[in-house]
Amino acid sequence: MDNENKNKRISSSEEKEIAEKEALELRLKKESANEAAIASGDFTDFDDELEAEREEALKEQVALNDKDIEPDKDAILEVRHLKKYFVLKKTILGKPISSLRAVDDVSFIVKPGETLGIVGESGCGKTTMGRTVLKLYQPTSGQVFFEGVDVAGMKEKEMRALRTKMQIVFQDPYSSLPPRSTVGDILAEPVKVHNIVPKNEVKDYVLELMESCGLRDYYYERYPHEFSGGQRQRICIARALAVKPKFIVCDEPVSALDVSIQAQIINLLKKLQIERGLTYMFISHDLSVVKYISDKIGIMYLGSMVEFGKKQDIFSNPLHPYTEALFSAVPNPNPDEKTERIVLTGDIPSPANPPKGCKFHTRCPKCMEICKHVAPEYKEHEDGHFCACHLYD
Amino acid sequence: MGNNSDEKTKKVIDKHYLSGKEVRAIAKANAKEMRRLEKAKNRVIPESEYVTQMRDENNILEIENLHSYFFTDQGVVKAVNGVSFDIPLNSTVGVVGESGCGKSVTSMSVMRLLQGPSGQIVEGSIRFKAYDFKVDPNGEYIPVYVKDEDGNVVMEEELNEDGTPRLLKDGSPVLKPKLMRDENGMTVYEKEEKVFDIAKMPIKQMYRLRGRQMSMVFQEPMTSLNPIFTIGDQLDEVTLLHVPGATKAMAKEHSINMLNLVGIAMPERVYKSYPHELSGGMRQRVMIAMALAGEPRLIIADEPTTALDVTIQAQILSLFNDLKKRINGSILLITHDLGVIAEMADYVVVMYAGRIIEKGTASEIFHKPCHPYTQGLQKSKPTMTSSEDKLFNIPGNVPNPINMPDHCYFKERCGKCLKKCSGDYPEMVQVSPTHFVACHLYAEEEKRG
Amino acid sequence: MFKYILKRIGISILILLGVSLILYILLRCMPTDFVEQKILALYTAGVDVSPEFIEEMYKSYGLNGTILEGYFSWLWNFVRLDFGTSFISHREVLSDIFNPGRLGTSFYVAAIATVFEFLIAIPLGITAATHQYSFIDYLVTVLVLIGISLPSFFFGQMLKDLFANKLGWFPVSGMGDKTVSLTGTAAFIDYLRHMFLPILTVVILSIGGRMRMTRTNMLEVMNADYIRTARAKGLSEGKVIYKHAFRNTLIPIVTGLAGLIPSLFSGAMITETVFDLEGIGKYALNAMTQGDIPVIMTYNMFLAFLSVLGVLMSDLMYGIVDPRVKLA
Amino acid sequence: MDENKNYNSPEELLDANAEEVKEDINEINAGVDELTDAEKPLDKNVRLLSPTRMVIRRFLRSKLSIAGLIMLAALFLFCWLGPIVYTKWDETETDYTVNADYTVYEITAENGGDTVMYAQVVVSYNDINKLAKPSKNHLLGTDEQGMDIFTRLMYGGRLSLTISFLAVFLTSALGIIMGGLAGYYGGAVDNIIMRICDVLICLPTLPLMLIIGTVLDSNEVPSDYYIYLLMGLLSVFSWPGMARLVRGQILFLREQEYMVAAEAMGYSTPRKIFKHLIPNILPQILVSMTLSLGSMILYESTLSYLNLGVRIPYASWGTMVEVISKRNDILQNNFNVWGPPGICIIIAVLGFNFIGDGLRDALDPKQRR
Repeated sequence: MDNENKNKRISSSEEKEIAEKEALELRLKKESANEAAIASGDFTDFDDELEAEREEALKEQVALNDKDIEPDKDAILEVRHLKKYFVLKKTILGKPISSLRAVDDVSFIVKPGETLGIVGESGCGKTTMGRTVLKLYQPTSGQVFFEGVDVAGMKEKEMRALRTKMQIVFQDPYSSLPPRSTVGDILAEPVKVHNIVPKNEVKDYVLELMESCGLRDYYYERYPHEFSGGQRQRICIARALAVKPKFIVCDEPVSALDVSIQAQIINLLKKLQIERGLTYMFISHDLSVVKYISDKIGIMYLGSMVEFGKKQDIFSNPLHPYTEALFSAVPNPNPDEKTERIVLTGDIPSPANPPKGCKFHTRCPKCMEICKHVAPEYKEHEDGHFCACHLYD
Repeated sequence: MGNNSDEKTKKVIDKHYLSGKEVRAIAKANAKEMRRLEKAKNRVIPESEYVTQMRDENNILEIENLHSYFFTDQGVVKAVNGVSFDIPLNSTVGVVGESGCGKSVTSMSVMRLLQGPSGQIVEGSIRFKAYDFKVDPNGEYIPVYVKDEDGNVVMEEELNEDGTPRLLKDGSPVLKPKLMRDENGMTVYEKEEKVFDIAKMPIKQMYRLRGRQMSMVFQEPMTSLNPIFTIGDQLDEVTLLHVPGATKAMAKEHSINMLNLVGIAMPERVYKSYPHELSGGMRQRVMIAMALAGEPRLIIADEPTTALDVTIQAQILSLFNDLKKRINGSILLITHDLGVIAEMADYVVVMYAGRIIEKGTASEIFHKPCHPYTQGLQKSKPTMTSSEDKLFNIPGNVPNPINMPDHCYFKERCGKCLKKCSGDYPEMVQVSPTHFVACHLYAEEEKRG
Repeated sequence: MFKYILKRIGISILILLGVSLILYILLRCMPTDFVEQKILALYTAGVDVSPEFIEEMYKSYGLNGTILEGYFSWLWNFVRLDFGTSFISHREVLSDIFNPGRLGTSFYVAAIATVFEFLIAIPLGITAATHQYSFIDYLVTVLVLIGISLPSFFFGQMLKDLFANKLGWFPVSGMGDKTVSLTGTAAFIDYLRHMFLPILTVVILSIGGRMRMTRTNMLEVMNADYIRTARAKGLSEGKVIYKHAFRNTLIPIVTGLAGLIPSLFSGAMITETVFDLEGIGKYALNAMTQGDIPVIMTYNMFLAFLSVLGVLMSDLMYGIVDPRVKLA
Repeated sequence: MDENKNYNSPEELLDANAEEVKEDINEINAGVDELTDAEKPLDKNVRLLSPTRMVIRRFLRSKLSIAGLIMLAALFLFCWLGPIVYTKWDETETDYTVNADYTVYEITAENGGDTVMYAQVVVSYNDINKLAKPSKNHLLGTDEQGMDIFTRLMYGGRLSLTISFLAVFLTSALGIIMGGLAGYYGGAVDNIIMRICDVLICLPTLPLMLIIGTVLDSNEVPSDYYIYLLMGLLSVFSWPGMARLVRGQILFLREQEYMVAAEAMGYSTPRKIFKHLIPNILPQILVSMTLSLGSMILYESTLSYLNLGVRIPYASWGTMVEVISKRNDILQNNFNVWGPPGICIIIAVLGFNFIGDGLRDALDPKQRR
């Protein structure tokens, strides 16, 4: 009996080995078949899952390789292979089953005094990225260097001191101010907490700050609900400036505002940038606004950066079909100029379940066979002009 | 920290806030006014009191001196304060303005959808040319009968349930007038053109106009559909309500046609789904289908693309432009986006703080804006083609329309102020046959020239 | 769906274990000789309690071991549906509590009261919501607040005093006229006459909460965008309210129905005592004031089971009634 | 202005326009970023309600809130000032005036064929003045023990109200701490606390209190602080409601951008909780506390009615009503014994409910009117 059992066990482990070997062989075969398919352009027997796995492994490898490279000395912010996944479902033990890839392997550099514009539609992960860069969300992986220091791995206590250097202005001027504090309290609190100025100068400092943001001194004792959206946004900007930051993430600061007020806020931001030497990351869905304020522009789609470059390059020579479509989607305020526009078909896919291959292929007017299976590589095409599209392979 | 300065700010605040006495006075006055208006809304009056004539036969809607107020604790908000404009037949009129300018309240007033009791139409008239079923004194629709060349009504045999002709006792068949039927086999009823003054109509009469004569597409597609009914149910409802004698099957067919019309790829599937299963763009298409289902003569689109993404907005705009050619009706488009207006509208109305400050054809407004506000608005919008270093901006804030001054509301923000601007509110001045502006700059000119 | 239910049942069992642990610890807070005394007191009062019974009692409740030991021995008995024997009636608790007559009385009172509660509260709540700030709304609000402010014992006694003692329209207490033997319809009418006041008490006390819930829900729905859409379609106000708004309000009402399971079977302790109805509530109250431990434990576990069941059922109902909710 | 000029083509018009625009920009941009005084008048024109006045205004709009305030004010004055002014009787003082009960029996007797009626009067002397009808001496009469009901009403009120306040504060404190922990920290802490909540919510309150009553009885807790202990234990079991409210609010507020802003400001955790979260959930807590004051009074009186609360000779409203559960004759004949305490309970609960309802409406941010 015992012997038999033993035999069985041995044979089963042998079988296992053989099975593993076979699987490996099959895998290698498939991999080479995939490679051949990519080379030939015939995707009939393409194994999408394997390709996805391969790409994932490749990404990790690249991130690992880049990990020890010294951060750019000239940059105020350097983001490397930043990922932020939100777990949607997990097992009882807390192991994630499915997750939403809000930011999926994004890298870029911002130099001091510049404005980086981030453009994308809802669900593209632009807001998540803004918050992850500030470590308001803990990044899933990747590095964020702020003035050469990796913020991503920092402890909360260390981070608290660094918060004075990087600030954020939110989209909704209504929910971003505490309803039960006066404007004075809102602006004075950070100054007091971080000891920006001596205690007896706090009020003067705040009043000065208010003036530079276009707020009247008698607003000091008023409550946020008494103000219009534009004035609230000025308060938000003043609050962000109160701790004398170097870098501000502007998360759609003007999209909830009226046109005439939008212009005021944009001009204010520009004025403050010159006066205080600020660096902005300006997140918006409105291309015309981004174009107006930015030096560099990054365009995001479903968590990935699809194009990145200097403003002039992007506007004069948009590479990615999505960028082109975005440009032409902006309504033209000239009734006599009816331009033919590229209307993208279909809806934005859910970021929880993005399409295989190139994420944009479901809506792309220039979609090719390879796009449906292989994700394009994000690479530099011209000097400082990055793009992820098979059209330029 | 000077005590003195603290006290000063305190005083300013006290003046800034309303006192308890004032608040009570406001509340009392409001309650009285609201009660009166609510009563007027529900009273029963003969049709003659709200049937009128159009000023111009080419218009489908004429708004004249409309005042819609909100009675709040802080005072009466004059959201719409003397607005007049026309919507010509088969055209698109765009109303543009910033938040709080009263553009949405205007559209809600046209539909009589203001949330009572605080929101009320106080004054003015909204004349709408309806083309509706004629009713006999019993309130029944009058069917159309088939007539021969001589104009006599054609008679036909009445049938029994089994399909055999019904016979009189003497063996001769029972005759009845032959009903006119359309291609679906539906009875055709007589229709007539009638002009209603919507502002004076009892609210119950509005049921005849809403959905059938005028319909609305709202800003928020995510919340504007009832979450517990399927898309099909909600679409069918319109047909069943407005087509006399419609059956469930016909309604379904019609609904699916409508879904096809608004460019939904799989209408059968969408028909069966619930709103939460669709994306924002799809829901807005469904809303448009619903607005079209009753074949109305006027569609009011209240910021139909504001809540959507740029690429989806482009889809919806091109859908609207496509529909404009296909449907037989006018569109009233409300938006804050000049670009959207430029793409869609034939005529443009610019509103500011509850009043119209400029109106004219689209090209007049875009190429020859007269009012400093319109000019400023256009210049402050960064465009894809412009490349100025500094964006133009209008200083100051959009005023809160409580206790408005008598002079021009834009005066405080205007860079071209005249002495006169501190005087009365400027009258509408005609600068071209179709172009009007409310600004003292042009009143001067008119006198001079 | 099936997995979801299994998971929920698992959680429910955990909750019940927690409840039982708390109850058992409370029980053990009594000094052991207290139990002895209680039983002896009953013995001297003429209740037939044998020493063997005391012995059995100690064993089944583990009163002589450590708390944990005791808990598990009690739990083991409980799981086997061996609830022990009542001190007072000296009968099996299982048959004593779940006596059809007892459970039935409580159930009838609660069920009839619930039907009336819904029939009155929902229309009134809707009317109040659709006529917000009107006189009706005001009146309903006042009635609601009065209803939830009444102490049941006082209100029950007041009704009894007024309708039974003073006016003599209804019998003072009890389940039926014991002086005469009635049959058929007459007996039924007599039964109804006895039940009227208790039911009235329960209805008036519970109607307020239901009305308020309906009103709040309805108000929320009436302010929703899709109600405006329905109006814009040309639906009459009645259809807007009763088709579009009411259907949405119905969701919490229907799921709330499942939450009523506990109150249907648990009996109204105070009301039953005031009107001297032989229901489960009165029985339990009696047991509790006399320290009848087996009955107390079983009754409380029964209630906990019912409320866990109620929560589970109402969550399941959500999945059925509301198309937006997917149970997973 | 050149509005009447004729343009040959749209381009020309556009160009002309563009130039004009440039001029305007220069013209108007001068002084744009500085504060223009232009803004002032319109801004000043609009006078708003201060936040406090807005709440007060909404609160006082409802006549019910005012009614509630008056009811409670009267009750508090009665209970706390009353015993100071009206000192004729003490809480536990028995009226030992001997009083006589006259009972008249009719006796019929046969007297030579005639039926004659006699009246027999039986005089029985009570050594205490019990169940006296209202009189000058006893404004609301006396109870079974011959104690003055009016006086006991005042003392009972003190006790009932005090106990309820204490219980509500204890419940709320527990609820806020537990809910705050669960909401702020989330994860495992949240999970454990919420499961405890589930368990406690499944415990039937009234039966549970009865068991606790039995336990306290068995441990021979002195009746002086018996009720305090009982209500304290009630609080221990009834905090989940408050905890769920606080947790929900915190979860909601945490998503609000101003809390993200506080995080971005690098504030410490205590500052975030106590300066930013708690003040913003205080209104909801206040409403819930007011409403639960009402239900606590109901609980206290119910427990007292079930003979679990305040023990005689001490008074509480519930205890004072309790007599009638055993004596149908008192229920029938002596409304002055059980009516007034019952009415006091109703007034107190109603008062708190009126105020709570008014506060809820006043603090509801969704209310627009």
